[in-house]
Amino acid sequence: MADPKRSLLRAVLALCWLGLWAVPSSAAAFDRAAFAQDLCGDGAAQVRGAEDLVKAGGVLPADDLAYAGRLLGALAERRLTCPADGALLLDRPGAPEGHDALTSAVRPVADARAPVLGLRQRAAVETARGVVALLTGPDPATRGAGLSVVERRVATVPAAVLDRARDAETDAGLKATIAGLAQAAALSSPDPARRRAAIAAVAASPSGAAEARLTALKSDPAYTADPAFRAALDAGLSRVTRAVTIGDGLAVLYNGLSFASILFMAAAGLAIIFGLMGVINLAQGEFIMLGAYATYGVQEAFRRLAPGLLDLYLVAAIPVAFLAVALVGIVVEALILRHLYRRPLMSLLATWAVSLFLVNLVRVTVGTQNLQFIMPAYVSGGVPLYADFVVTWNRLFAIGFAAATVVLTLLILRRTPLGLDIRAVTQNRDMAACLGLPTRRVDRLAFGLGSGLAGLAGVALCPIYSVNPGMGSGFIVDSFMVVVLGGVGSLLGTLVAALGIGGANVLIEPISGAVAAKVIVLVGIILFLQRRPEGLFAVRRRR
Amino acid sequence: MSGAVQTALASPAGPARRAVRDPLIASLVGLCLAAAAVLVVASPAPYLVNALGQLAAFAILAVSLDLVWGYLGILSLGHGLFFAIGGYVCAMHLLADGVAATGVLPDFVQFMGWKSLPAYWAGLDHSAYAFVLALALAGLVAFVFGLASFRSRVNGVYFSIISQALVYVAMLLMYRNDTGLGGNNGMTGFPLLFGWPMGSPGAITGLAVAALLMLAAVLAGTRLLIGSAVGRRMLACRDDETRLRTLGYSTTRLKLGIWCLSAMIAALAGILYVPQVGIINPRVLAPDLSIEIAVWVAIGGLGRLGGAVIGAILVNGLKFWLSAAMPEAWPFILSGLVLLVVLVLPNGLLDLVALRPRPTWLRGAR
Amino acid sequence: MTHLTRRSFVGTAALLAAPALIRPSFAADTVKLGCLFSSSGTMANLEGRLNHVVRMAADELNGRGGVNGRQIEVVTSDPASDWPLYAQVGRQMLQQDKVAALFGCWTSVSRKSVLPVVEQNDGLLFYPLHFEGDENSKNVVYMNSPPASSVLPAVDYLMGQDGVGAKRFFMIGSDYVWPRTINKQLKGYWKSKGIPESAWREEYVPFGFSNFQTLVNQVRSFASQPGGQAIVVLTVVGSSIPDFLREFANQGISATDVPILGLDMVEADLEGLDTGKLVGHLNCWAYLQAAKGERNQKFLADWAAYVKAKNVPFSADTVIDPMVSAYDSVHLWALAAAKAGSFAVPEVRKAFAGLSFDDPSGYTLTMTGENNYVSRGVFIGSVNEKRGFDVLWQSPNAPKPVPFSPYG
Amino acid sequence: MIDALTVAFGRFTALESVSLAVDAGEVRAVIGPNGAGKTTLLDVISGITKPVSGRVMLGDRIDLTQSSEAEIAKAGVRRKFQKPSVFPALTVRENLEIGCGPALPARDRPNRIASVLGEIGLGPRTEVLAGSLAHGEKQWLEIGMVLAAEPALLLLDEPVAGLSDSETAHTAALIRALRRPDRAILVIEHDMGFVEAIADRVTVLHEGRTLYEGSMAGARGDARVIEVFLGR
Repeated sequence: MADPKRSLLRAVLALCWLGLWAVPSSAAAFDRAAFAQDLCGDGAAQVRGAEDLVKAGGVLPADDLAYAGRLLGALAERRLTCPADGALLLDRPGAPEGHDALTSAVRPVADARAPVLGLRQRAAVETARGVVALLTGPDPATRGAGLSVVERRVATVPAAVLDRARDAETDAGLKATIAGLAQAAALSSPDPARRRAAIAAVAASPSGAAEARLTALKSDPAYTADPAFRAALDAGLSRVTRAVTIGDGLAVLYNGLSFASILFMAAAGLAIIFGLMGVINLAQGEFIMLGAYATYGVQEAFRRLAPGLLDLYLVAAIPVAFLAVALVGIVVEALILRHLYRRPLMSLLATWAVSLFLVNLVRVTVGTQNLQFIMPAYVSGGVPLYADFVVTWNRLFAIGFAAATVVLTLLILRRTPLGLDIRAVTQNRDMAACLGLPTRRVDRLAFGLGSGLAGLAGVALCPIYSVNPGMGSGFIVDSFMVVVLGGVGSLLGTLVAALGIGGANVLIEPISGAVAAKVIVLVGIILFLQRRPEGLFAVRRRR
Repeated sequence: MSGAVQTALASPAGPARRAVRDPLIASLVGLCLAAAAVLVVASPAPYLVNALGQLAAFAILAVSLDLVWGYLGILSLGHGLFFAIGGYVCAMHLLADGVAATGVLPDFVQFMGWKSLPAYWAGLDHSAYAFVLALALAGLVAFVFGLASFRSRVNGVYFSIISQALVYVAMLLMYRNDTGLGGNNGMTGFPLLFGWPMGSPGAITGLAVAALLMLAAVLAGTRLLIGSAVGRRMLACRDDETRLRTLGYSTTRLKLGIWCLSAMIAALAGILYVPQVGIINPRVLAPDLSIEIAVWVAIGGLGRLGGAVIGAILVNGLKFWLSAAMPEAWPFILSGLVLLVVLVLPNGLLDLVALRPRPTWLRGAR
Repeated sequence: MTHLTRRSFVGTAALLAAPALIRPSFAADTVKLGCLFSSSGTMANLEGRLNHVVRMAADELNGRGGVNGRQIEVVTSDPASDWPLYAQVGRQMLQQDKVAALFGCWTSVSRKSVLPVVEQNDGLLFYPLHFEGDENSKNVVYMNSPPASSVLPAVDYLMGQDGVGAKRFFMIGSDYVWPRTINKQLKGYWKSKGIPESAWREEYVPFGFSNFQTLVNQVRSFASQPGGQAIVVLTVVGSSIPDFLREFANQGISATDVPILGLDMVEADLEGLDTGKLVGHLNCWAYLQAAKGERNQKFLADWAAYVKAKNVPFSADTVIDPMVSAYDSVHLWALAAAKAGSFAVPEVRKAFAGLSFDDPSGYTLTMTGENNYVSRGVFIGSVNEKRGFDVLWQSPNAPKPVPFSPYG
Repeated sequence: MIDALTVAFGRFTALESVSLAVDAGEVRAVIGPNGAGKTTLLDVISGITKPVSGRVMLGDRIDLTQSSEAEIAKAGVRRKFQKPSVFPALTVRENLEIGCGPALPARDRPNRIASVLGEIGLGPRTEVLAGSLAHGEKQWLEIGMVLAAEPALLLLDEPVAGLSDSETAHTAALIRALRRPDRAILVIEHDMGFVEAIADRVTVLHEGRTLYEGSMAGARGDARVIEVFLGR
């Protein structure tokens, strides 16, 4: 099935390969219909079409590239359908009619096939789209996005594409990056100087992949033959290795910190309710769940009332979740726990019943499925910071959230009249009552504060975990361990314990696996508490 | 910040009624014996027999918790661990026995790629050894944990929380496939019970009768204990441990002894439970189940052995019935029942029966 | 006996008798089918749907006049994701309600829990999930595929030229028998293809695990090692699936870098995720919602109508493989009962041989009578932007199931 | 007997270098305003609180700061708590039986219990649950419990707090009757009239330090004592 038009294209490509720049690019070199046919063909044809485009990317005229880009985009987004003759571009997937790829004429989508991309095809299409974006993108952002795709698959992109992009680039930053990439692409160049420059260029953006690429060069004959090459490679490799090690260390630190902030958020409310009031609130996990559902409620309200501000719903949910869950907590306190302050073990059972009730109430009223959250840009994705260390926004959100919670809670407890009242009542209830403090009201507010903090935890967890009625049950043992280990009544102790447990888990996990890590940490805490029941930071007191 | 915590450390204001002169226990013991006799004579539907046998096992478990919680003021949220030890050893016995009889290795052993049962299973096909091992193991674990806790005076809610962590750790461990006892799937497919095919009416009735007789024995035994001088010290320790210590008693030893005894009774319940349901898996180690045991005790009547039995039978009987009859309503009924008991009937459902008026000192407590 | 004792005796007797009292008495013109799916607890979100599907299938059959002249009555329950309770309720349904067949269980452990009960009572359990295989009870109908006939084709596809030419494998699973069995069989399969042991890694996490940062870091560094294209074979279950996918996407690894083959991943796991960054990851089942054909269109429409009419608390436009498997199993049972002209389990079992049913997937399900396995087709799905799966590949026919794997 | 005792709770120092010697046969009263450290002193002697430094010697050999509560009790030290600490779930007789201590053989108990019952005057209420006794009766029962073990050192923490005048007089008589040559009694009390009625010597504590030691009459004359305590 040799297609003469494609043979011609191949010939042009071959010429390009040889670096014969003199050949003028012409419209005849790129057959739009054949390209469309390729994309509508089977998997092999799709790959061929995309790869051929990439190879020709150095010389094709911009309008051909733009045409190819439209088709490729439509294919990736399932907006390309293939009737028997040609290809149709749809405005949205599943639309009843589309524009003919070649003539732009509007035609109905009847009896058309919508090809699904396999992984190999998807990779090829992605690369081709990246090349098109890099070469024809109207603004630096688009071209930058294209560049980052090309960067990931630089091995499949010919030097001509990079050279053309570098020469055409107007943005200085992008231009430098492309130049570096072009330089790095020359790792197997016959020119020793270019090769050494390529090594340096690869080493300049260290990653695990870069390390693997450089390590592979150690078996190159030049490594033994050429001392300069050897020195360059050794230097580059040690630089990359060091950077990767540092990056991995940062990742461990970040993972530990993010796990610790989740633990802290889950435990902070408990530190107030259990630490200051002595109530074992087994419904704390469910309060977290309610916080997450309140967040969902805010999202839905925004969707209905202010769709334009939808991205801000997470921020708006902070006070809503706090107040809503605090209210639930106050109701629980007023109806149930108020009667049980002298019977802590009974309050434990009562809160267990409350948790059972809340889980099932949500299950029956909202359903058991995971809630659908829209993830605004500030909590989805991440940015590679150094080597392989990626800062993921959702975890950073949680870390920031936890930090803010620490500060705010300490301020409330130490600097506000309510905090003073809470501390007075919890230290000496009778004396506080004698001094005219409304102890009942203070209890209620303190419980509300602790519940509200659980609600905040629910907001912080939305971008990280799946939200469903059962999500709270996983937190209860861990958060009690945090509070007790930290020392009852000490919010700072809770913080330190969360950091310690989070860090220990993350450090042990790669060595022993996730299960054993958790077991080891918990056993450690149990042993410690049996030696020192008052925890890390409790004051010695009369017993 | 010490006020609230001191409240938390105080012993539970449990009821102080004297179980010793309690006609309830005698009646329950009689009822168990009568029920066992009825099972043998009338042989009702196997499903009912089996359900009754399971309820008896749960009742034993509830009594074991009531012994430490109601009479010693120690709320264990980890009693599922001892129940599971009994259950696991019993399951190992049944499987080892099956291997000895049929020569077919259990599927999880085949899955682990082992050619025979591991060495530590040696002798488990002997019932007496397995029985002693189950109780001894539960006692030993309880002893080590109790010694560490009671010596450093871990009390009240702290003990509850730490025991909950203990059972949680055990659950994580047993869920690990590499731990070697069937992982998540646990152990199942027991072929024989003393030579009878498992699930035959004879085996089912035998198990239920054994469970009922054991319940009667446990009730009678614990009643004797409660009525003795040791029982009086337990109540004293529950209400004021410091006082008892300053009178020259080693409360650590007292608590440790009762704690180990309670663990062994819980293991006994596990031994009786597993052959009746035909499966053991780490789910019994879930912290929730251990809390539920406390719920049975509280609903029936804390500090009353008879209350524990009634609570366990009532809650589990309702659960068996409602999870088929009114699946949606069961969790709401259970939570409502707990709140009702905690708020209105501090002595559990036995308050409704009002065997005798509440002591005056209890009315004062809020 | 004292007054009190009498009272508690009466109470206990009433309690024990109660289950029999509250159920409608056995009517001559109905036949009962029992469901063992949890509507509360950890499995509720998945299993809960299946109760309704069984009801829907029964309604369909009743509309056609029932089976053998009897109307079907579906008895549901809530074992509350509590494994021993499955056995308990199953025993009750077989002995008290005299159900003709049970439809139930999702997890392996719940099946293992019910297995002795159906064997002792000679009942029939239709099990709608794909599972670890290596089991063949005459009392269980295995509606879905054991690994050798579903997972291996999918892995083959990924290793082949149509897939990504995968050479290296990172296996991440929940720590229990299904993932471990799959991985064991995969390793045996790779060994038989001469792939060295250094080409794979195996990690297990506890149930409900959600902190996948460290593991995703490890996947990244595994993938950057030389030796060829790496893929992730994901056998975590439940809430771990969306949590893993989220972390994977957030760390910027796309399907074209390292594809994930999520063996337990269904549409319901993508609820609540932004799948834009997950496009291209794969799953593999005997049915996908995107399956072509009128039978599937009708099934989807029927389900949506049923959800609306009965106010079912699940999504009207999400259909997952086990739902179809449960639907199929009711029809298979009805076909067998009609063929046998009886509801007695031994008769029905004999009638399985040679049975066939055209199910929504587009394939024709068949049973041979050699075992209680059902031949199903194989689909490989690819995650799309709309929280669903596109059909990437499907087997030309329904391969014969292999209960016992030849690979380890 | 008590030597340079210092006790601290966190940053708060409850006792600072307190020294005190109580002789056998003596009734010693420790008085002082709230927070002076009186109850802490008893806590240290009975082993409930461990001091930062210092020793509490019983006789020549036993350092109570190194012993557990049960060991201290076995050595013959008994304490009556400020809040009446009886076991509410047990009857009066059972309370006294436990009060006899683990060492006393069972056959000797009935006699001991009978004699104590006579001393504290609760004979008619033997089978009543301690939880339902009146406040004064609880105080006496607790004194009975600590007496049942025939202690060598008796620590009484505010034995007449909350009692009526007639009950106080009854208690004072009871304590005077308890004096024996081989027994030391240490009483903490606010009620000056009561202290004067029972004590041989008094020790005045103030803010964790010893302010005065000597006769009650001397204390009434001491300027510093008057200033911090009596003179208000």
